[in-house]
Amino acid sequence: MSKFDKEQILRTSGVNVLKCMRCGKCSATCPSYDEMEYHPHQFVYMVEKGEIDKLMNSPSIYKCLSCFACVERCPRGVEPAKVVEAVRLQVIRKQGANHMTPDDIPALLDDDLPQQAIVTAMRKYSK
Amino acid sequence: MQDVKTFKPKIVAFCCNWCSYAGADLAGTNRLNYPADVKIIRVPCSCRVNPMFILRAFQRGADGVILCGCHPGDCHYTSGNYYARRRMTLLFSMLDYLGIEKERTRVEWVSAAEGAKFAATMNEFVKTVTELGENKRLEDLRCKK
Amino acid sequence: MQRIGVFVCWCGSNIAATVDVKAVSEALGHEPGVVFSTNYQYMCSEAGQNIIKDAIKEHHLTGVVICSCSPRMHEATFRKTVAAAGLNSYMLEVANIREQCSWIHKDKAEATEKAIILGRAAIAKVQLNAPLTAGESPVTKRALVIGGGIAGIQTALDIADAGFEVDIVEKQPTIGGKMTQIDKTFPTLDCAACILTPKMVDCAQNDKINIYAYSEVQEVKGFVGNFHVKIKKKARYVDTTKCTGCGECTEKCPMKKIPNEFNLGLDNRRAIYIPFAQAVPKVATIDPDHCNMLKNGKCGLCAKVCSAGAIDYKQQDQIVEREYGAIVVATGYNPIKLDDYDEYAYSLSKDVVSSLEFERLTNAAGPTGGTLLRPSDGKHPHTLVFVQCVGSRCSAEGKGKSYCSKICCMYTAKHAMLCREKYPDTEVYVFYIDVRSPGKNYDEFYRRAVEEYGVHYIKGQVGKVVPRSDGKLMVQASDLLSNEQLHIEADMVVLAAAIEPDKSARPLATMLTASMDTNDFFTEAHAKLRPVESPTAGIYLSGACQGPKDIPDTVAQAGAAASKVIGLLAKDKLTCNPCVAHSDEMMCNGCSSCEKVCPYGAISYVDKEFRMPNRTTAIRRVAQVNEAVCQGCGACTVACPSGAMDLKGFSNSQIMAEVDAICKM
Amino acid sequence: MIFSYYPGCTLKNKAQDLDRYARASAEKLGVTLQELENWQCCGGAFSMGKDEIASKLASVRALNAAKEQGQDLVTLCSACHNVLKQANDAMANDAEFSDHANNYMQLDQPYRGETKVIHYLELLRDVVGFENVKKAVVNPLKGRKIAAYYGCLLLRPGKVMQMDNPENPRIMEDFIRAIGAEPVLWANRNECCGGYAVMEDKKIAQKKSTAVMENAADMQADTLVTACPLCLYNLTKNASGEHRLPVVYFTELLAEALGVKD
Repeated sequence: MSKFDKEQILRTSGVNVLKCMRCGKCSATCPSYDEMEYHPHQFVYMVEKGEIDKLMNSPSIYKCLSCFACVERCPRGVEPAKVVEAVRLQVIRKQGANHMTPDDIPALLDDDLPQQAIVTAMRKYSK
Repeated sequence: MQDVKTFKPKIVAFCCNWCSYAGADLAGTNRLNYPADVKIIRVPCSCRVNPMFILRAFQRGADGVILCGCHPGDCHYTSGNYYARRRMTLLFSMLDYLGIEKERTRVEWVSAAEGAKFAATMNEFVKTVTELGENKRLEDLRCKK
Repeated sequence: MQRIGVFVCWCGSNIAATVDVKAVSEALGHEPGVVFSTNYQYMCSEAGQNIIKDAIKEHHLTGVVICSCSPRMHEATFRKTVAAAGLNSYMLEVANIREQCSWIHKDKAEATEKAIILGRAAIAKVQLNAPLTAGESPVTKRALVIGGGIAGIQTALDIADAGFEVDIVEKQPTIGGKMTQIDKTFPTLDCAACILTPKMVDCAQNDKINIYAYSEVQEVKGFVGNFHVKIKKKARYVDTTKCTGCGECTEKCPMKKIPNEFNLGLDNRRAIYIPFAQAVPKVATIDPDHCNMLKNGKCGLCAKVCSAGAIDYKQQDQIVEREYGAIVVATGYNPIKLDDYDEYAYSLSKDVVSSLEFERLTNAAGPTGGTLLRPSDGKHPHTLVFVQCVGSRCSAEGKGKSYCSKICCMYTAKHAMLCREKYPDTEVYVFYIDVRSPGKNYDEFYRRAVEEYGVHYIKGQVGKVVPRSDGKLMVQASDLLSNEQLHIEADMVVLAAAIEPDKSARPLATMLTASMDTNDFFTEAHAKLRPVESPTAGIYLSGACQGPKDIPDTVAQAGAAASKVIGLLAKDKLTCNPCVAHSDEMMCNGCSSCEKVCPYGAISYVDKEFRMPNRTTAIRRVAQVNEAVCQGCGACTVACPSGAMDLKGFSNSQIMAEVDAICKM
Repeated sequence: MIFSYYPGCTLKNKAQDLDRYARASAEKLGVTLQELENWQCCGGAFSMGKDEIASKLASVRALNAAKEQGQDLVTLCSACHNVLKQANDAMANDAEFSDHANNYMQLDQPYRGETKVIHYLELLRDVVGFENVKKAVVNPLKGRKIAAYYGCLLLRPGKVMQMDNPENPRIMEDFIRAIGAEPVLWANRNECCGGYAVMEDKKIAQKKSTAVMENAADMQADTLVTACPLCLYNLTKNASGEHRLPVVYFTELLAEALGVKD
């Protein structure tokens, strides 16, 4: 199961996790670090080791802001954000695994909330 | 045309001693694969390559000929690669006129430090020539075994 | 018909594992002209060479083909071998079945087939080889060293010590290079100036050494033993023979706000300046970009105060032409620009500095007199964060350098240690990816920083530095071992910027026709066995122009380069490359096509009398090659319309024979 | 000068000011913005999955529409710009994705990333020129100290966006100078505001927006400008703490300086 997941994640993300030199700059720059159980550098390392289940079951996958700071600042061009996204896609692509549904939206609205926030969240959290 | 899968092209690569031949050596040192169809002839400089050599290769049944030299400005003999570039431009346009696909000939600049580029160039060239198939137009049938 | 011997080398398993060497020697043994064929484990070994020598004698061989590693590796070795057996050393061809066959192919049958074809091509070529005799050329017994840093200085001193004349060309107004800017040196912590400035003085006082400071190499012609070089001495607007270096002018010059390069812009200098007190030569230089007199014709104050009358506003650049036998490149390095790494806020805060700037801030001759003060407010910093690998070890497609800059781990340990030693009230953090300290007493040095000086080494990187209006720098970093994101309130951040070759190296390499790697470091002739020679004969490499190096390595390499130069200059004559152009006078029609393409001017024309039919004679103009000047590129051979010009060792018929052999599969 | 223009969903709704002032200013500067017909929402975020096809097609359609018009495409909302630019890059450089998308869309001519996508700021810098913006200013914002907030979407990934140096940008600072104000330099100008995560976890949006706001205020700015409706929302609604600077769209200040703010 895990082996298939790893391959799928590598394919979806297009990331070569072997390029990582374990400097930790992704996690140093991550704005969501404190919110995450597994941090960007761990995503890269755990995918390399094939520990996909732990990542898939972690709320960390919904904490990435897709701000690309880790992608921009990684000296090795590893693009950790793409790994996080690929793990999340692996989860939410499964039937009934949406993290957010349209029914959740009304409760989150306020007068100023831009549409952009809603469509982005739906794109990130559901299929 | 022969089956693309079994067709093994004959490819002659002229490499200058200072940059490209050393680049080919570096590709070897780094164990970077490219097809065995490529056979290298060492020349002191890309400007040593007489257009005659290339015509001779095609006449004798080569399917592709590639000439590698130092990058422009980096020639060991200062300006040899510029001569080579000009001569080959003329030769290739003549070959084009004769109906030889221009993809069968190529000039590439590979430095002594570019083993990876050498291997990548050869892989790509062999692929291109393999897709073109056998060179029949210039081959001298008397040379055929 | 030649009597050819074929020798196939196994190279241990390097060749034999993928090429069936026995099959190769068997197959090549049946080629026309081949009278002997064998294979052996290591042809280059003494036993292997003896096999070749014995076979030459026993079988009366006239030509030898060796199927082995690249001719760039052992052609010279085997040439000596065949010569020792009495054969002309150019009756040898090497088929490259290692680098260009066994190492790149996996399929044994395929590799074996290719090896046989390469062998056949070499046999076809050697059939047409003719004995060649190398000419000789004289050696100019003077060396040129380009770059006057510690590398150039050491090389020049060692060459001069052996009794040869040597010139140093340095583009800055003084020799000394980067080492003059450094405060202390690892791992012994001796003061850089104390060990460098005596060497600078030695250079100045040595009558074998001539220093062209504030000068640049403009043109290089010629070849090993006989280089002809044009050096541009830039106008200093100061007569160096009169200037006493008293410094009166630099006190009085009214242009005060010019960033001082020597202190990396951390303070200012005047338009007329002496870089630092121990400069060699210690003479003033006027910066033409900022001098009012030179720009607008107004001022002239320095001329008024100069009691030696050394100021000369009309001075012009001067071109000096000199002959050299050998050239040493010692162009050194620079830290990279930090513009692309502004997540560390280098452009936003003066208190984020590069390591070299930090070096000036702790140097007694620096802008703060050696007291560590923050550049922004001149206050004493309490918390310092050092960031390693800024721009080093990056992926090749990104913005940084793909190599390790090698010196940063050690100088950072030094900086951190010195901080703690001089200011025990400071907290010092070093963020590292790996601490690389292989070198004599290096790891011990780094451990002392941790164990004795209490420097906090943290495995992780800094991701962002946010300067605050109160002068604090908010450092956000990862601590990988405790799996935490750290937030440190720092007073200074020091970036260990990657180092890169000096920008002058690339155009110089073009002038010297010396090769460089993709990072613009000079390439050595052999990565292991000829580390201080360029593949271009007569060009030697000293110091960081060849790759990142610390001072001990640089000095060692500088000495090695000097010894190679001495070895060359000690010879009276050099053996030339006999593979030079040759014109068949009977075929030459004197058209001058070859002369026009020759980059060396090796071709001239003579009027020669030829016998014609019916006992008449005629005078014809024919090309002649000066074999001592010809470098054997072959440009003329292709330009020649009548086919009169050919290249020895790479003749038209030889190359055609190779083509035929390869195509005949 | 006529450009195709992609406003995006938020500019038709909560961020009408961003759009309105941009159009008025463009007109003043002699640039015509032609809104694409039948544009669809870009989806707010570019799906980083290489095998995600459908979610990127709306962007590709917009890009292709501009190509058919023969015009460069101007964007304004940071998110739309980011998504369109990344989609365009994938169409040009990711052959597998590009083939799939083209197969799916069955266009007359395959689309391979031919359209040039420029942000409104790039329009000002590269087409109009900040010098000419400066000349057109009738009401320079003298004495204002303005902090440019880039956020993450305008600059990253730098390889694709290619608007400016992603770590040391100056395009907005130059813009601020052009309209007569003084730019404030500050480090958090390219740090995230919390973005869409506000939907999932308000705390993080509060934390991140506060850090951004505090840094701008600390560096003595009086106003923050942005090109992103979501940044504006997070900074105005979710930044807490004592410092609460006004956050406005850069086009509003432009219109003000050009004298076209109604």
